[in-house]
Amino acid sequence: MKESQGYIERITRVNRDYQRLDLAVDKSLSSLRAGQALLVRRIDKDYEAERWVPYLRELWFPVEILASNMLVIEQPARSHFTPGQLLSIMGPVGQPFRFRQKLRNILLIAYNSTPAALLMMLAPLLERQVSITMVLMGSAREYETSHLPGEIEIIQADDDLSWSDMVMTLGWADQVFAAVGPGDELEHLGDIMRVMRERRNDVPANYAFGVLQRQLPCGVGACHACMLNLRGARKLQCVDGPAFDLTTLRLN
Amino acid sequence: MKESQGYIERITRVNRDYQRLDLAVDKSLSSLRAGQALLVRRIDKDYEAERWVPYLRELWFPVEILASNMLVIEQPARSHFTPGQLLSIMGPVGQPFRFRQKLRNILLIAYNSTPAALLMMLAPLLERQVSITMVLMGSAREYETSHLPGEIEIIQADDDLSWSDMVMTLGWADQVFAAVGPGDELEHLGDIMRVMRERRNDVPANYAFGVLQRQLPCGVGACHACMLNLRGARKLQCVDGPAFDLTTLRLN
Amino acid sequence: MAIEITRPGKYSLIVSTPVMPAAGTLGFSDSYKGLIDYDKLGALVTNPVTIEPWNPASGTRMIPLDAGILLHTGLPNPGLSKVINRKRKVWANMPIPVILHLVATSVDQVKQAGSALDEVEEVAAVELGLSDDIELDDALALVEAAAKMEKPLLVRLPFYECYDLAPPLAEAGADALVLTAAPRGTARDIHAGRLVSGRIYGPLIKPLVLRMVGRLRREIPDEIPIIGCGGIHSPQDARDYIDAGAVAVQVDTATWAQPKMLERIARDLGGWIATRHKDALLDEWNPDMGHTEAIERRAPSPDASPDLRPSRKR
Amino acid sequence: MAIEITRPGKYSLIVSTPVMPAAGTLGFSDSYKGLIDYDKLGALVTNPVTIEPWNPASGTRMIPLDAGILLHTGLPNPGLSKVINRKRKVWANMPIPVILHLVATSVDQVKQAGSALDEVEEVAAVELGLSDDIELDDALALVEAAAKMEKPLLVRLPFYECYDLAPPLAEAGADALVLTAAPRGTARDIHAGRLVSGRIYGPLIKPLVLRMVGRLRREIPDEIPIIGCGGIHSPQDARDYIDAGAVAVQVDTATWAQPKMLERIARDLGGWIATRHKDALLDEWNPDMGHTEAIERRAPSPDASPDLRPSRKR
Ligand SMILES: Cc1cc2nc3c(=O)[nH]c(=O)nc-3n(C[C@H](O)[C@H](O)[C@H](O)COP(=O)(O)OP(=O)(O)OC[C@H]3O[C@@H](n4cnc5c(N)ncnc54)[C@H](O)[C@@H]3O)c2cc1C
Ligand SMILES: Cc1cc2nc3c(=O)[nH]c(=O)nc-3n(C[C@H](O)[C@H](O)[C@H](O)COP(=O)(O)OP(=O)(O)OC[C@H]3O[C@@H](n4cnc5c(N)ncnc54)[C@H](O)[C@@H]3O)c2cc1C
Ligand SMILES: Cc1cc2nc3c(=O)[nH]c(=O)nc-3n(C[C@H](O)[C@H](O)[C@H](O)COP(=O)(O)O)c2cc1C
Ligand SMILES: Cc1cc2nc3c(=O)[nH]c(=O)nc-3n(C[C@H](O)[C@H](O)[C@H](O)COP(=O)(O)O)c2cc1C
Ligand code: FES
Ligand code: FES
Repeated sequence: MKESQGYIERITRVNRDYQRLDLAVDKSLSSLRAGQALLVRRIDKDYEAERWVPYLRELWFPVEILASNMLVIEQPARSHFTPGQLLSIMGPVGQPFRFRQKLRNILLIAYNSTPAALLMMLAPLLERQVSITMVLMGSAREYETSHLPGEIEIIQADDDLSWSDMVMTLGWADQVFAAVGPGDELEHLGDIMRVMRERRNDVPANYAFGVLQRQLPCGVGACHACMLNLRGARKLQCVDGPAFDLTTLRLN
Repeated sequence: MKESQGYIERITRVNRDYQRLDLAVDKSLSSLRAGQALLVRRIDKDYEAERWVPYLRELWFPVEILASNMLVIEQPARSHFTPGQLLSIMGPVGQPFRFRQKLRNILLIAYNSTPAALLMMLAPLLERQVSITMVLMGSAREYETSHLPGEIEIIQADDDLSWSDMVMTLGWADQVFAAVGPGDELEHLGDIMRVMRERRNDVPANYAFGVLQRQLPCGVGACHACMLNLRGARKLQCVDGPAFDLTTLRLN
Repeated sequence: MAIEITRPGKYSLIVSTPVMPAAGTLGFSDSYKGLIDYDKLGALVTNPVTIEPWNPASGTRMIPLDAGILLHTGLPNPGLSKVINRKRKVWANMPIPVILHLVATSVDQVKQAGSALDEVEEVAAVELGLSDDIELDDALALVEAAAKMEKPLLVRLPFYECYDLAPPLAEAGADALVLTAAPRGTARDIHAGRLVSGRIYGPLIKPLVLRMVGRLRREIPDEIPIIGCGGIHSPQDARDYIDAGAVAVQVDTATWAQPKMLERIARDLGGWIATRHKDALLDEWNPDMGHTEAIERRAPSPDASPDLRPSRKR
Repeated sequence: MAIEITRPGKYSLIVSTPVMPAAGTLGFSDSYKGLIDYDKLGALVTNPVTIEPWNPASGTRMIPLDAGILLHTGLPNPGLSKVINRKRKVWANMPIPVILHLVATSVDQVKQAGSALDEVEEVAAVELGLSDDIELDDALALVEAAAKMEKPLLVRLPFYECYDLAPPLAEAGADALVLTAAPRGTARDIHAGRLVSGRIYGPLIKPLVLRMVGRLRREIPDEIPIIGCGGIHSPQDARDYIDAGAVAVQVDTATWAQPKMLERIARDLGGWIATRHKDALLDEWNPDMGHTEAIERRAPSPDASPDLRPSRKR
């Protein structure tokens, strides 16, 4: 974890609702891997006094690494950014996702959250010939997917979080990563566990992971505001996360 | 006084240190006259929640009226503005300067302040064949004047606030307007009164005016934070100002 | 709507919108004419009025802070009788009740003010302001004396002493408690280089006072309404106070920064939609600027917050 | 520099820079490794430690506010003996003194903690945290018991009770007073739709606490140092506290938003120039980012504030 400066080099509209920001960043961030994030603060162009609005850093999950000093961020098109905007960047935050070695089929779930935290894995997994299915639940069903690679199967879940062929999809997947929140993320992961349990005989360890996106006060393990109760341990989203095995997470 | 929307239509660099902003404003502001000002708040492009930084409105004295819906503002070049920036504008604030009917010679003083509050009178006075001398005192001596009309005589005061031919200039002038502050404005007007009294036998009423530029909490006469003690009365900078006769203002 | 914002009884104050300005923010009468539609407010609370004239503070009056200001005006005013004489005509023509904010520092002064004000029918109620360092006994004496007036009595409590003062003053005859006056603080005047003391305003005051309202609502008898005041800068802020148990709110310095915000909050809590924004032009939908279309809607519930911003989807 | 930040005597704490983190902001040891140069700080104040382990709070922990946050962590920690065992090695290698923040709720607990801590030479001093609603008698008993430790005792006072508690606790054996803990407040969790209670942090807390420091400095005997803590977000904020009579300062949540700000404040008050900025490239002069050149300068005086920003004229 270190702090460095970066800036927005380019802004590209990728579809009706989303834009992507190319960030020029410190080279040390090029080793960042899917699952890891940045804590970003916009710096006033004039370097006048710090403005404390917004107060905390924003948690940005890169969706792509373009070059050794270039990361891509996805943001709603309605958010206002300017090329040249300077950024103070802390990172990398958290641990890379841990994929099975023999991963062939992966199920990604976005539930009341954009899938941004899950997108950086797409290119490398497709290269490894992994089949990817993405299920959009709750408000994530409004997520516009036209810019995602065509190889990915996109499914809109129903209101009860189920979809046709659900039993098959859950059996087919070697691993599941479900991005939720911010807000009521544990309840939402509980919902997902419940529907998975209804459709599968058991949910084994190292199979389904919740990906948490709570806003982080410190991001370095100091404030303990992001602490989670796991069976047998306490973990920090910022240090140990963002992904936690759903069988170990205490969901209530 | 009303509130209306405007925006920055154009930004022009006028010299090394200053830029001018052309503001497209509500037509009701075209009747604004020299001495009157605007209380301006930048509006977030996205109309997301109000941002309360900076908290109060900025006090802007236009330097020119270009057309019925176009005012010009002068700002330091280092301040950051963007064309298209939306503004919430309250105005007009305060009273127009009251010039003598037979005004021939006018002395303008800027002391630890840019002369921006005095610039809107330049064009109409020059048209009326009034001779204008402008004295820059204190930190105002750094004010870059190359963009001002060539007819104006510019004088840099010495550290003791005097200049050569000072007695003559003071006798020559029919009226004096001195812009000060923000910060210690009454002390600075006291300084100016002192040097004028030393150089002239008397300082008559309706001759020398202090132009105050304190930041205004409400700007409409409600909060009374801008109240001044005058001999025999109390006045508000926002309602009765910005110009006050130096012989009536209690300067300590 | 008809909301009783003081204790039920012979003299009680009913407003049609549970939103009003805090004392000191809107002047003595109609300074905000042309900027705020007074008709939409629940009441006008005047600037503080003292028996004798008070002079403006000398020295620094205002310091800008991060998202806030420090203010020390000295509460300048020409004294009660002049204020009444100069303003009663305007008050008579106001479309809303006038609450006079009274600063009095002795029982005698309160009595004097009381007999003067009982004659002034243009004043619907009195709000008594208390000094920050006041002792409980002195506060009790002032409130008991003021409660003898034939008008509803609101008492505005100092910030730091509000837990100690609120229960006994409610019992002593206050018809409503206003929680709270702005807290005192110190900041540097960068021009003068001095530390200066005054009252602190800004959005971050809200969570502090909101907690006081929530806690005191549970301690004070239900019949004494609480009016929440501190750091309100949005309709949601105001609704949070209602949710915490306040019957109405007072908006303070937000009005200076954005005058229409007071009206917007009043329209929101008053059950009016501020602006029809769908398919509207910029000037039409911006709730602080545009022409508005009044649509009756259901009484605001804390959970149902109408989205005043433009819809993102087109 | 050598600044004695606790009462002179057998056990007193001397720091080389009058700037440290507030309890709860920097973790138990070196969480900010790579982000902050600990060497530049005066001391490390640990997160709160209790005798028994405490669990994290359930429900909402954090709510973003306008220029600030509400936080309610529940002070999770594995308990005193585990903290000592796990951290004493790291503490031994820290370049600065370690002040352990102790939360104890009974005299017995304080005694138990005292005998444990007296054995831990890696802990240079203890800061005692007091509950917000504590009664004076309970506070006196805790401080008297804690003062028996063979280490300097700092006492961090609750915000709302600080005027009442500070004088008697100074007399009861506190070697320094830390003014104050963050005030409690209430805000709405917009996701959950509930009002949530917690501590309030942000720049607007500073003027409130600064006034407390200024007033209490005049009431409390000179030999008891006051450490200012509340809303410090810039070197000037810190110098204002020194100017108001504090011997040192603690920086709280500003560190989370901008970690280098803590170091920058420490460099400034510690008499180091943060960055040589003239004719420097962007990365060189930005005081929060660049490589720095340490230049001894005269001890900082409240009036002389070196301009850390780039010069505007070229
Ligand atoms: C050293 C120390 C020791 C402590 N010891 C204990 C202990 O032994 N036992 C213990 O239980 N606690 C203990 N506490 C915790 C302390 O009492 C907390 O402050 C308390 O639990 C939280 O209540 P509050 O008074 O701060 O908040 P309040 O603001 O009164 O809020 C209490 C609850 O009511 C809710 N609420 C507030 N206002 C409203 C409203 N208007 N409408 C709806 N809901 C509302 C809030 O969301 C919150 O959940 C201790 C704390 C410290 C620092
Ligand atoms: C209803 C009412 C009645 C009142 N009646 C009276 C009255 O009868 N007589 C009267 O005099 N006042 C009266 N007051 C005013 C009240 O006492 C003011 O609050 C007081 O004058 C200002 O002091 P303070 O305690 O608020 O501020 P403080 O914060 O204690 O500040 C006092 C002064 O010390 C300065 N200062 C603070 N800290 C420092 C520091 N560390 N270093 C250097 N300077 C510092 C401040 O800049 C300020 O000028 C009344 C107020 C009210 C509302
Ligand atoms: C009896 C009494 C007389 C006062 N007289 C004056 C006065 O003449 N001028 C003044 O500046 N303030 C006067 N004050 C006001 C206080 O000094 C203080 O400024 C005010 O109550 C709070 O002002 P603020 O909210 O603007 O800080 C007086 C207060 C009291 C109690
Ligand atoms: C005796 C005692 C036991 C406590 N135990 C716990 C606990 O186990 N878990 C917890 O969440 N908080 C516990 N608290 C903490 C309080 O509830 C409160 O959250 C804390 O003191 C202040 O937290 P905050 O600053 O994060 O709001 C305890 C407090 C006391 C006094
Ligand atoms: S965000 Fe502070 S410990 Fe994780
Ligand atoms: S600025 Fe409020 S009265 Fe003048």
